[in-house]
Amino acid sequence: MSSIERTAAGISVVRASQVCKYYGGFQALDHIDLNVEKGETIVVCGPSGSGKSTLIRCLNALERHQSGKLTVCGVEVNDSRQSVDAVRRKTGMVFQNFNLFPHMTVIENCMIAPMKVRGMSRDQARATAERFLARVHIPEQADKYPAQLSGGQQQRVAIARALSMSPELMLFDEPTSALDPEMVREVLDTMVELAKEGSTMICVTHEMNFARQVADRVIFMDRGSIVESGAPEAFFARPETERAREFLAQILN
Amino acid sequence: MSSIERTAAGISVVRASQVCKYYGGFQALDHIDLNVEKGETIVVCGPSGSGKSTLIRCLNALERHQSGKLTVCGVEVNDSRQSVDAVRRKTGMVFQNFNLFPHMTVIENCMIAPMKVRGMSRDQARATAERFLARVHIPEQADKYPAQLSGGQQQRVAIARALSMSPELMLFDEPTSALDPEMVREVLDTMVELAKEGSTMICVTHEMNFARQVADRVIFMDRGSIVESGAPEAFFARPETERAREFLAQILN
Amino acid sequence: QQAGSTLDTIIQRGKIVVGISLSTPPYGMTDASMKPSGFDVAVANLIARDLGVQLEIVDQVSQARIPNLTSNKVDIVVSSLGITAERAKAIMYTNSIYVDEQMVIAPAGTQIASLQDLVGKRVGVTRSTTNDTIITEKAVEGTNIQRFDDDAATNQALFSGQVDAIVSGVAAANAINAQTDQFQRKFAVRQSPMGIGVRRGDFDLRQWLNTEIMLLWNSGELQAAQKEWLGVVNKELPRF
Amino acid sequence: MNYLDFTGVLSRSDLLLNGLVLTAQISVAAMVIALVIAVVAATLSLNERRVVRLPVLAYVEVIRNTPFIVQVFLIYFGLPALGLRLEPITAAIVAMSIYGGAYCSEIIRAGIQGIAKGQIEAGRALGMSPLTIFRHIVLKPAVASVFPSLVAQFILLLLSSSVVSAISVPELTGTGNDIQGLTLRNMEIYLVIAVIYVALVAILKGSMTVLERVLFPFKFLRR
Amino acid sequence: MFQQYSLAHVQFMLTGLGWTVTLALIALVGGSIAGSVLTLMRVSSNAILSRIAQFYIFVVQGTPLLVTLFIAYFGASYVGFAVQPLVAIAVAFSFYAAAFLGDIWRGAIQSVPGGQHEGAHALGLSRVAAMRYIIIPQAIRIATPPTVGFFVQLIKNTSLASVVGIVELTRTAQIVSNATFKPLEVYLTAALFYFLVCFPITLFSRRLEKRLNV
Ligand SMILES: Nc1ncnc2c1ncn2[C@@H]1O[C@H](COP(=O)(O)OP(=O)(O)OP(=O)(O)O)[C@@H](O)[C@H]1O
Ligand SMILES: Nc1ncnc2c1ncn2[C@@H]1O[C@H](COP(=O)(O)OP(=O)(O)OP(=O)(O)O)[C@@H](O)[C@H]1O
Ligand SMILES: [Mg+2]
Ligand SMILES: [Mg+2]
Repeated sequence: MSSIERTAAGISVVRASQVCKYYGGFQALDHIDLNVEKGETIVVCGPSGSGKSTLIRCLNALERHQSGKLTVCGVEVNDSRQSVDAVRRKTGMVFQNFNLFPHMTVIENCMIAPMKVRGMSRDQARATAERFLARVHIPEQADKYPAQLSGGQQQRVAIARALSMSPELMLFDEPTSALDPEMVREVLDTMVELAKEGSTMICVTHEMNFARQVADRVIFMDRGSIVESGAPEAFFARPETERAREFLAQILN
Repeated sequence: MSSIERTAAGISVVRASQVCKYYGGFQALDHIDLNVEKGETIVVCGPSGSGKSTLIRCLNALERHQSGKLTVCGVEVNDSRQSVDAVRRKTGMVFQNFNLFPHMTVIENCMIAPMKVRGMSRDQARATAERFLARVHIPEQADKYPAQLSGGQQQRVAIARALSMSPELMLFDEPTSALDPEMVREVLDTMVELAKEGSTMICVTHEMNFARQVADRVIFMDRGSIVESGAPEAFFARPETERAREFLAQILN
Repeated sequence: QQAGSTLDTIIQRGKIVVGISLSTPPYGMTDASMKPSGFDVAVANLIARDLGVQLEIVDQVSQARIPNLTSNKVDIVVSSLGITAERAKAIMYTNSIYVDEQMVIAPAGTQIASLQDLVGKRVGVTRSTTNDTIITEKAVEGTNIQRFDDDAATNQALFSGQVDAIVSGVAAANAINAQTDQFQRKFAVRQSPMGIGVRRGDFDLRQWLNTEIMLLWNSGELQAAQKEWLGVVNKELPRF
Repeated sequence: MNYLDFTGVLSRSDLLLNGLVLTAQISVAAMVIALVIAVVAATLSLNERRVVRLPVLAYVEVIRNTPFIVQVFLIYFGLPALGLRLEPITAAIVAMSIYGGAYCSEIIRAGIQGIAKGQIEAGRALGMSPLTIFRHIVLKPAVASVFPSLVAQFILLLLSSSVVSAISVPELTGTGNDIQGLTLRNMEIYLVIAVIYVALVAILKGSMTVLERVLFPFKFLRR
Repeated sequence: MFQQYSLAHVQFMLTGLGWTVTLALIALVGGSIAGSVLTLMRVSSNAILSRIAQFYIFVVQGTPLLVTLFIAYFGASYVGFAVQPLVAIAVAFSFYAAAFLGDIWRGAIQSVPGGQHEGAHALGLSRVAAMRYIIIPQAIRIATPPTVGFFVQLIKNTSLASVVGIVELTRTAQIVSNATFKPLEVYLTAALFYFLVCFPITLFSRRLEKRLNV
């Protein structure tokens, strides 16, 4: 946690200032400014192609921004190997398609990174993994393979896997949109618990009930920019921009 | 339409009585009774694996039921070639994954069945196809290949393709669940138009707003049986069974 | 089976089909313009001339010589075909047209004078040839015989040092000496007469061929062919 | 001779058995080495740098576009010119390994390329190094997904061993040819050999099916 | 009597190359016809036909081509046919190619997603029409690269026809090497010829594969 205390204004986990990201000539992120404090839960929404995934992926250096300054968990994100390694070790990510490793059992999925990245012993890693599987309420699935689980269970394993590295920041990219409607709930419940326990989280999601329930802030993106940002009640009740209004009308039928 | 008038009680499009379907030892449909009148719009819902797809697929003889009696568009569904051919010619089906033919352009997709099944000339088939593409609001995409379209556009082509055979009954199996949230609307709008124009439709879907808007009846399935069936207002307001209540609670958050 | 004998068939169709291996110089090979040539080809030409028919040569690897004959692919085989009792169970031979000597050939510097000296050595030979039959039969226990598919491979094994010695005919030995003087003929293993192969039961064809061989010998044409292609002339040929 | 007589062939069944054992030995040895070559070559062929990639691609293309028999000759007869003299059996195994390695590397490369991008991203997001990702996340599923193609290639490798009799390896076909030279019963011997090869292939296929289940249980899961 | 390795030899080997390509083409055509039949048997709903095709493919793929050639070449006379060598070889190669093509094509047909069959049937297209207009056009795209790839194998494998008397490229190389005593040079030349014929086809098949994957 020492790294966080080093940042300028209190305990910022993310500080982005004027961050831009291009794919060839296409500008996917357009001068993004964003501050996330420790313990905050942020929901990011916006139309398809607006840059939500790109933003999330820049935060853990899966994509590299071209200009602007980005500090995540006290580490300035740049091209150096150390920076990238440090950022990834301090953030956990949950993908839309789970991306579990199909050739490993559930518990092996949760043990591999602690062992190979943190250098934990097999026993230590197993103990940690068991703890996090219990936290997402599927301790009994430890020895199954991902293919044997339902989508909702798989996504909870993915959450446990990310937690097993004790990240300071959790990133979620549409974690429920590949799920059957009945399974959405179990994953959201897990995320709500995490948020209430004080994890710092940034979630791309269209689940507006989730946003209402736990978000400290909702961020609305369009065409690579953050267009609106505010408390969920205010955002849902009185969106400031026309674009946000249109978007909410579509999403909420 | 003559075939329909031949059925006993007025203009029934579907009459299922005690229909059972097994996969090996597993019973996927358990004594299904169902009557659908001409012009009705039916929404089928229920948990995953409850037999919704199986029911739909039995209705156009993509699957064969083992016992019970099933009459669709005046044709008794049995193993005979004539029966299967007749049923499939009189029903149109829209799949979750579109199942467009990737090697044909949009308009060719809509022309192949009229030409090869109905024996229409190329020009006739093209004229019909153009009419239905206009009806689903994408006449300008006629010469593109499916891969060049968005998911929502693809699904609308699939609807036009099914309509091009002038079916007496349209079947939909979760037509919007493979779509991005913003594209759901355009497909649902098309379906609403169809329903309002008086098409007979059976739709498996979890879009409850669609059900509220146009369904004459909602059918709730669980473990191969039809557990509840009624007008949408009644079903949503006062589900009779515990299972339906649970299901609705999950679906509607 | 055709009506009448093979001899009748050959005369009626005006053509004789002869199996020859064209990768076994100097018996069968191709000349600078890639026409078939060699001792076997010369003999086949004489036979066709005296039968008054055209000659068609079918190229064949050494393992295929006898199967080609027994399965009616060819009328006769003139293909450096050594006479052995085992083979005579499958086909009939004419009187011999040449008597070869199987030589052991090895690098000039090595001390090899008898079969005993080959113990522990790698000896190359072409598979399914008379050379193979003879060395397999006569080799002393402990000789390491390595069988290659054709003479080119056998010779190449000797040149590249992959074997210590090879067993080969005189003519082939001449051919090696014509290329290089690094290799010597060490000793002869056995003499082996070669004949023309005929299908079992074709007695009149064999009789005609025996007559032809006698006539060619008397006219000196057979000796001339031996001289031209094999570099050796037999003093006499065994008859049976 | 227009009847089949197997006595001559069967009386030399000891020779055939030796040939069979040798065929099995050199084939299995070649499969193992080919697999190692293939993994290395496949990895290198995906390297970003051309200097690393090009020699590997050249190796693969030269081997895949020339007949095996020519490769065998070049190794057995050609290498001594460079001072490297291999025993026939060694030369055969080397030739088969190089040959099989080229084909298998293409298969494994396809397997690696078929790994979903999301898998690699998940590894990165967990902070793993590229090497760790390759070893633990990519390789095993890649091999698992192309295993059936690898088995098919192994079968072709087993069958290609029939060619090495040309450099005096007394494997099954070579032994068969020797017996053929002795008995002149070509039809019989080739029928017997064909049956033995088919049996060998069946055994190989069967054991690979078992091996697949043991090594890659996750491929056979039913929910 | 013994010749220097010369241009005449190379020309002679070029005629052998002609035979090599001819044989491969014959095998491709014959194999395609027989392979189509096998494919149909393999995907037919008749279990017996499918089994027979499967067994055929297993046996032919499980036997070295060399051995198959011998059996086809000499076997015909055992059952009373007198066939020309070229005919025997053409038949053997066609049988061999059929086993592989049948397998490749069955795989292609089966890898057309099941949804395509359902889409076709739901429109009322008959089994035959669904095959003809929906499945086979897609299967052909899938099957083209591996079929072209197999053709390269076929070209190389015609080298085995030398053992039954066809004077194709490898046999010309044997003949020349025995006349010149220069096996290395000669076989390298042959290898170069094979490479020059096969490599462009390989590249073409790669290009096809890439284009179809997009
Ligand atoms: N690797 C890439 N190369 C080129 N363009 C890309 C790449 N990744 C994303 N883009 C483009 O960048 C824009 C933003 O993409 P991004 O995935 O961040 O959108 P998103 O808001 O997550 O959308 P969705 O809701 O569909 O996931 C899109 O227009 C997309 O086409
Ligand atoms: N071809 C098949 N073979 C065996 N079992 C099958 C087959 N198709 C479906 N089933 C089983 O039949 C049951 C009903 O399946 P069905 O696809 O009709 O469910 P569903 O209600 O459409 O579910 P979902 O919402 O997931 O689409 C399930 O338990 C399924 O596993
Ligand atoms: Mg996204
Ligand atoms: Mg379903």
